[in-house]
Amino acid sequence: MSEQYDPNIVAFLCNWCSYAGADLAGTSRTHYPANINIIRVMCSGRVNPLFIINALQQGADGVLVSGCHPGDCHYMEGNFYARRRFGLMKELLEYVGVDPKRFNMSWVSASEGSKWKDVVEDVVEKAKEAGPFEQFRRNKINW
Amino acid sequence: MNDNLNPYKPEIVTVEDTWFETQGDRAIKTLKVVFDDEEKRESWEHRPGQCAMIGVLGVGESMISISCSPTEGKFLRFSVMRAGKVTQALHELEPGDKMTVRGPYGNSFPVDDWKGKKILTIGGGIGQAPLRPIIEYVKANRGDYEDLTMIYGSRTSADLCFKKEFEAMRERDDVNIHLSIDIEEEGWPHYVGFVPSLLMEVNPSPENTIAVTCGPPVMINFVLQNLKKLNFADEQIYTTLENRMKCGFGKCGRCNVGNLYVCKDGPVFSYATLKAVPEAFA
Amino acid sequence: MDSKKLTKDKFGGFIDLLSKQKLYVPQMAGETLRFAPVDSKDEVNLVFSNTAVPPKSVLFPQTETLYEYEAGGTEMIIPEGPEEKVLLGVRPCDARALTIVDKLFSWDIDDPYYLKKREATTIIGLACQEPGINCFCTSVGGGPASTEGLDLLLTDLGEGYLLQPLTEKGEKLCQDAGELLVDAAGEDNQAADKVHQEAAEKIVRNINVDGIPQKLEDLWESPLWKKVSDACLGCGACTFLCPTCHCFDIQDEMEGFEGRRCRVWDSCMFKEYTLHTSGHNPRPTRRERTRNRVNHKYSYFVKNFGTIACVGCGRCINNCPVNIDILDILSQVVKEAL
Amino acid sequence: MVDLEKLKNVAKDTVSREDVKYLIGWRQGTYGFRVSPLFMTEPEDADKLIFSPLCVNNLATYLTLAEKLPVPRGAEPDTRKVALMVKGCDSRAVVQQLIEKGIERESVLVIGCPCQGVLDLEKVEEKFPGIHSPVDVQWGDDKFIINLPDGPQEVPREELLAKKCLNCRYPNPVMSDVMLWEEVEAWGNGEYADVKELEEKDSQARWSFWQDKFESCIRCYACRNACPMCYCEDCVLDRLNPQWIYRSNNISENTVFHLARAFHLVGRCIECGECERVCPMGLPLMTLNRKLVKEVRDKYDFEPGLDPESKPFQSSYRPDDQEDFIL
Amino acid sequence: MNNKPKIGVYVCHCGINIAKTVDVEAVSEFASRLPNVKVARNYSYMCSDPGQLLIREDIKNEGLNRVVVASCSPRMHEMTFRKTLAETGLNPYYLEMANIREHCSWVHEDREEATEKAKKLVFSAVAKARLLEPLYENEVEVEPATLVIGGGIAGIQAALDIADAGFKVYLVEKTPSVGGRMSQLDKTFPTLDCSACILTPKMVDVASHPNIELLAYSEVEEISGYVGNFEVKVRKKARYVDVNKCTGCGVCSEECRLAGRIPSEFNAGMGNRAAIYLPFPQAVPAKYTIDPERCLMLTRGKCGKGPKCEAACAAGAIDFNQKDEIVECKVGAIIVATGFDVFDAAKKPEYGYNDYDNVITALELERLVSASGPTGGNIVLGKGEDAFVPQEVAFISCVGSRDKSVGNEYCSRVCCMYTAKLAHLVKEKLPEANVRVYYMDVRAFGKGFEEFYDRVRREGVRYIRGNPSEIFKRGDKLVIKAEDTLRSTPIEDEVDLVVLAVGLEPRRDARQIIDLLRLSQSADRFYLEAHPKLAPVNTATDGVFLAGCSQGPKDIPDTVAQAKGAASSALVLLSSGKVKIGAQISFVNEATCRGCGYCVEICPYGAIELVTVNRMGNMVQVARVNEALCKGCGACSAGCLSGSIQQKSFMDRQILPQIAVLGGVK
Ligand SMILES: Cc1cc2nc3c(=O)[nH]c(=O)nc-3n(C[C@H](O)[C@H](O)[C@H](O)COP(=O)(O)OP(=O)(O)OC[C@H]3O[C@@H](n4cnc5c(N)ncnc54)[C@H](O)[C@@H]3O)c2cc1C
Ligand SMILES: Cc1cc2nc3c(=O)[nH]c(=O)nc-3n(C[C@H](O)[C@H](O)[C@H](O)COP(=O)(O)OP(=O)(O)OC[C@H]3O[C@@H](n4cnc5c(N)ncnc54)[C@H](O)[C@@H]3O)c2cc1C
Ligand code: SF4
Ligand code: SF4
Ligand code: SF4
Ligand code: SF4
Ligand code: SF4
Ligand code: SF4
Repeated sequence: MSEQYDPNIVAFLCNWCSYAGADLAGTSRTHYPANINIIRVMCSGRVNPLFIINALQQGADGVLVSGCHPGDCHYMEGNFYARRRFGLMKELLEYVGVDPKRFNMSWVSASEGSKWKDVVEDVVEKAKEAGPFEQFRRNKINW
Repeated sequence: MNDNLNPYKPEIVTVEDTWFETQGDRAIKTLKVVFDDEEKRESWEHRPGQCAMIGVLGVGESMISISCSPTEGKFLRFSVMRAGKVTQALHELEPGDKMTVRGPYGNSFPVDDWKGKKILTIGGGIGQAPLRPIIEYVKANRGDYEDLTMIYGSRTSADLCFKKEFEAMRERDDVNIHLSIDIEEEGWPHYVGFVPSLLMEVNPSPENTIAVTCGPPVMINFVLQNLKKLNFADEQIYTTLENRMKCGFGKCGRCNVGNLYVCKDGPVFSYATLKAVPEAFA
Repeated sequence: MDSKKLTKDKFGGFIDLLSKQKLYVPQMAGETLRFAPVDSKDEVNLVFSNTAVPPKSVLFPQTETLYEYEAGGTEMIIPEGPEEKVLLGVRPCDARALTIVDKLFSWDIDDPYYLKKREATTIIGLACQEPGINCFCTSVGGGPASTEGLDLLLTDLGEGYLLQPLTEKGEKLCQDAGELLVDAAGEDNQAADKVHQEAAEKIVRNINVDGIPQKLEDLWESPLWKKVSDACLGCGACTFLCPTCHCFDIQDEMEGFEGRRCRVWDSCMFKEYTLHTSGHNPRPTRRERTRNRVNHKYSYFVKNFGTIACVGCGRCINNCPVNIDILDILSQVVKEAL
Repeated sequence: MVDLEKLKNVAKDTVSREDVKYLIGWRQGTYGFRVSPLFMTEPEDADKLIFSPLCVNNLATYLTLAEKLPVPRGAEPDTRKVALMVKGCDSRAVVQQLIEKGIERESVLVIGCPCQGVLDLEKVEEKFPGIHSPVDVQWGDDKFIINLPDGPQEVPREELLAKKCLNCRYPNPVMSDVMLWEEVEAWGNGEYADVKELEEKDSQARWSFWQDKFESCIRCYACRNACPMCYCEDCVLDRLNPQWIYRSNNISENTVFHLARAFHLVGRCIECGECERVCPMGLPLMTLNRKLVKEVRDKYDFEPGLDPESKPFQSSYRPDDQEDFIL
Repeated sequence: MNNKPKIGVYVCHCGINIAKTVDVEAVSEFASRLPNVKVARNYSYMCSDPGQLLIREDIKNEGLNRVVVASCSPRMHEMTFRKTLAETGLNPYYLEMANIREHCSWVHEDREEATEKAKKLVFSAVAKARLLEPLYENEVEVEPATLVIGGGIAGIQAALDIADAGFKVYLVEKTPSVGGRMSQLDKTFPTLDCSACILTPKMVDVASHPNIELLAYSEVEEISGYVGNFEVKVRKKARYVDVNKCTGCGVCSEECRLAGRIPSEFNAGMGNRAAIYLPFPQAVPAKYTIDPERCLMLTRGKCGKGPKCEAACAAGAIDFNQKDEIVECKVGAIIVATGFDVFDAAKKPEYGYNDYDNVITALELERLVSASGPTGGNIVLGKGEDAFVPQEVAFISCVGSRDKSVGNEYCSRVCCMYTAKLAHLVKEKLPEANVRVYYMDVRAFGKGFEEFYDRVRREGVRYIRGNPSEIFKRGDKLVIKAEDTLRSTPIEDEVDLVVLAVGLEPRRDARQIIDLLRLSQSADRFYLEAHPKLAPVNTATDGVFLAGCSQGPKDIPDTVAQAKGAASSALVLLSSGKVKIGAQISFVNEATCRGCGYCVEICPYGAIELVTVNRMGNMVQVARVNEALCKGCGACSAGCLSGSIQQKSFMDRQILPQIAVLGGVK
């Protein structure tokens, strides 16, 4: 991959833990790569698994879903559903040959600002290794 | 490719004025538009009953009746009920916005053949849109026609399309207007009940009369039955049909009733023609 | 022009000649055979049976951009005109189908996208020698060596091909081939006739289409339609793969600010095909849809264009997962109407 | 062993019942090795019924495929039962439909047909090409007896067994109101050679495998329509607002269609193989679905379509579901 | 939504917090060119009064109908700006925020990079904003009454607090009397006050309080509705005694043919009662009850020549024809205080609880040492001739607690201290006895606990660290086999009495309440609180609170404290009289819903149910959301295959454009 390549990552964060954790990273002025673009949802359980495929289709090089640690979900169970859905979505994507480095899920609590930074760095690093996503990106080449 | 001969390529028009005819989930909004291309503005011709594919780039196109008569001026009017994706986008348009128009499509009401006759229109809901041009055409050529009677109904008074225009028309004494609503409402001075029953109430004479009806499929069916009861001959009855459409000129399939294509052979049909097509009343 | 002969050793040269334009031949795509542009000339091989997807996919592609635009813009850019193409190895039935589709696409208003491609395309047919088990072209006005819709017909004579130029395009091709071809001898022509006749004799399935349009009309309300459509899954395989089916949908697709309006294949066997947004559906069940499919081919098209819109390729029979067999339906129609 | 007499008698009795709308079974097709679903309303039709290695179709699809027409005011909707012949795999579809309330228990009458494995149509047509007249096929011990026009032929079972049957673990209906004959012994071990083979390839090779397939898909949606588990009134993949995928045919939209459909079938696909069978383009769709079947079974200890009382997989979780993939 | 979206974008400098790293000018310039954006501005502090004024003015003058604020986290100021919108009459949910501070300027250094990202985030917010829909917060009235389930000390305390505040309470107790476990205790650690002395007055208060309707010997049968509006059905079981007539004299019980032949639950089986009985002398209500499972009349239809109790009752209160009665009530809040069961010692067979009479549980010892107990407070074991007074007494702690092998990993929190208490009481009553305690650790964390533990040791109670592996009989004696782990020496200890300090477990019938209220269980199977730290008395179900040991083992002071907490939480609801229902909740498109019920199963709050609707003459099932119960997590919508259930403000069609933008549209 070229040095220039700057991966583009779409992240879905639950409002109560991970989004708050990312906020904390901000208030603590923790620096991390700018490749991550956050979409706020109320709960990781809200993240429709088709969002993942859609994000890849619409130009993301990597996707991250992040929620509360098991047992800490603001809505009690949402992250358990998310875990099951994404575990399988990951298997599926991997199986058709999408680099597993592109899809990540994390538990980040509201107090884990520094973990958030680590996660972002990790995810960006992985996406860099995987290179630009082209396999089924929707773009004019396909028209 | 010669773009001008490409029937899929629409013209750009500018929305000049818009207003809501009715409110609610399935609101009806009227859009008055003019062609950006001056040449097109001049050369455009349509007849009452024809329709056009209108659309928004990036959203899609829908077939909509041209709800004005060519006698009204160098503009087009469409009255659109919000139903799905395209009509939603059309509803978002405001004066100054651009949209696309191609057409005109379909046949038209043979209004010139009807000269010297009495005209009776029977409409329901948004079905009044294709009937409006007839009324306007007759009004513009009032001397050429005998009586003009209009029967029109909707569910509630709030769902009546073109209400203001009817009020204005009431001032004239050369148009007979009969309005109805389905459900009793306080302060409603006119008929309460379904359009087919109002038709029986009005009890028009078939003599030298052309009856034109448009509205929801059930209404049309009952109106046709009642017109027969009133002794209208098949040739005296006209209606317009509606079917899902994509191209507008007989290529994409789907709008056929039997071997007839609504977009080409219709949307205007005389009852005499339709009766021969079993699918029309399936 | 008289027939020519191409010996198999010159076949490579002939392909070179055709490759000056964009050349399409039947090739495997995934698990199935369909017309695709030739990347490497060595791939060209004409021994295959008929393609799963008919060659309409080249002239009337499954997805076709009508024009492109920018969101909020007013410019519509129509894609560049079509390239010159050659389709090699088209079956006579599929070529006949094109003449049927031509009628629709030039009906009152010309469809420039289709017609221009049609014009820019040379169609080289290959006479059938091994008809499929459900072929019935001979019942609907065609045959294994029918020439309608072709510019040039090839017949495999074993050691070489007999070339029958049928149109100016075909003749020009033969002229361009020059040295590669020799004039066909009388026995070559006879051999070809024999091949054609033998093939025709191999066709087993048939139907007498006389009077079917009228019979269909009479049977509009017959319980037959329910019976023959009960098992239909509404999958649309029969229509997507039919060489004469031509229905399409028009859709707007956006990629960021750039958009296009395109047309995509559609099928009358789908429930959405006629569904109004209001929820009303004039063809609410598979009964009405099946009836429409058969009527469209064997009645409406006949009324509007004077020809049956079926060429007897048998694809709908071969591909229907529940064995809905148009010949079976038609024979029931004949029986019922009696 | 298959007892056609009993089958016919049961069918006659069933369609004579007042509370039964029709019975769906199989009948010989119009040519060769084809069969067609038979919608039987009259006892006389019983003679058309067959049960043989040709009966590959999963008739459970029709339970949810029947269009519900508007019922005119004043009229009562027809709530009579539909009787249905099922093989083992088919019965799992019925159970799964019950689990997710696609149908009601009172609305079906399930006639169980223990099954010894059906034919792979493609293989048998390839082996015996060009046969016009309808062919009768029977089960023999470990073989198929194929009664061709010019005399019977015996073919070892493995040679012609349909892919879905090679590894069948539920040849006996898991649920039925009537069981037509004795149950057979299951032979499958639940391993999927095709999935395994693909798993062992590298990522690049896997993608090129699927790219090739997805590219050749014509998006006719036959796979979806034939699937007994795909019966949403209004499939999200058809919807215009929001529009998840465009209708145009290209690798991007096609791939997303297949991934989305496969994902919607997680913990629901009962491996009847209909999608793959009906695909006119020959896409190996079961190789995709079975991957998830396998994951769900091995990692989440769940199999769909076995117990009508069970909770749907997609709407349940276990606190100890695997999570080694989480950062 | 008829109007074309007209969006105003407001980019905040946040002093230099944002402006230092993000080129706010460039961002607002970029925003001004986005589709549907009518105005785009940047300003030093959007949240300040002048900042908000800017937005309000634009809404008025420019006719804006959507607002995007690009500033700090929405978790910080979403409320602020929603109010700003509302003040102009614009629906507050027409607001979308782009977090360009916490998620951008503060975490990225490169100005160019940060600016580009800020643009993207703003674009994403605009893409969503154009599809926002107006939402409305609903309010529902709160029924000014509370249901308390369980009449132990927790339930009693909660009921009294709420009743004292002037609200109606329905207190439902399953057994014939309130009091719960506490009424079975003799003294309470660490202060050793007499349990009955402090409890009885409260029990009496409950019975006589004008705001409390005591429904003893009753069970909740059905609960429907939602916060503020629960509808409850309570089954008042037949006592076969007319409580209005019964004077509590007790002659009936003495006369009963089965008198003294039925083990008394109250005495934990250490004493006996009749078929018509008062559980214990201080029982409230002080009314007799016939045990329907034992009474000869009720089980066999015949009792000698006629029921003796009936003959004996001067008040004529006995009524064998009495039927269960269903009481219906409406309440705004519910407190669950169903307490605990003690561990079933038989599950540790090595301790021989089932085999040896002189292996007893602590609860049984409580009854033995109690003055109101079967022995009048004398520690005597065995009956008649076999009666003896134990000399060597051993306690074994942690029986059924901290023990994975029986599925209880948790600490029961009270056993260490009640062991010390009981050891002390044994010592007090039998000063000659040798008392030892086999223990793993001693947990004496509470106020005065350590001191008490110290005192007991000083009184001569021996603490042996070791977990007995086996108890067997040798002659008259029980032998405890253990290892003293401090000394690493094996022990075989001969004793007369073994007391098992059984742990606390969830009620065996806990499921019943879970199903009624859709509560969850934590890993220890006690009811799960909404948040272990910040909402320890709340549950996931709004308006349902937990008190006492139903939530987890605790001692009486903690129980009372939690009961008061639950009471005050309920009072907050009741006294405000209204509850707000969130606006960003889910709704179902009934036209596409396939009625599969996935969402119903998924919803952690039981907010969705399947209902039958008429779809053009066909009766079909579709999901329906109860707006008062939905908390807007959206888990349902991600699980719905047909995309029919959507969460307002987070609909698929609102999120997809965000993905498109962030995915890389230029
Ligand atoms: C001849 C004719 C005249 C009409 N005149 C008017 C009119 O004056 N005013 C008015 O409000 N409506 C009129 N309609 C109906 C109008 O075309 C549909 O309501 C509209 O296409 C719905 O489009 P949508 O994109 O909003 O719905 P979506 O559900 O988002 O799109 C579905 C697509 O299906 C097609 N479609 C769906 N329903 C219909 C339908 N009933 N008719 C035709 N195509 C349909 C369209 O191509 C549409 O783009 C007319 C239809 C016909 C055929
Ligand atoms: C042997 C032993 C000794 C103890 N000694 C002490 C001590 O010295 N000091 C101390 O502070 N703590 C002590 N405790 C702890 C003390 O008993 C508890 O803290 C206290 O009883 C908890 O009260 P509660 O109201 O939560 O539960 P409980 O006392 O169990 O009361 C629950 C009530 O709810 C009723 N109920 C249950 N289910 C239902 C239903 N479905 N419907 C209606 N009613 C229902 C029950 O009948 C019961 O009346 C001791 C515990 C034990 C086991
Ligand atoms: S292929 Fe067969 S099942 Fe599919 S739509 Fe056609 S007739 Fe119906
Ligand atoms: S209708 Fe069937 S046989 Fe006829 S051309 Fe089409 S696919 Fe071929
Ligand atoms: S049946 Fe085959 S070709 Fe048709 S959509 Fe499915 S995979 Fe594609
Ligand atoms: S793909 Fe999904 S939405 Fe579509 S029909 Fe199947 S299950 Fe329903
Ligand atoms: S999950 Fe979706 S389809 Fe199923 S019941 Fe709920 S809303 Fe309806
Ligand atoms: S959003 Fe959450 S709380 Fe609301 S109905 Fe859906 S799952 Fe239940």
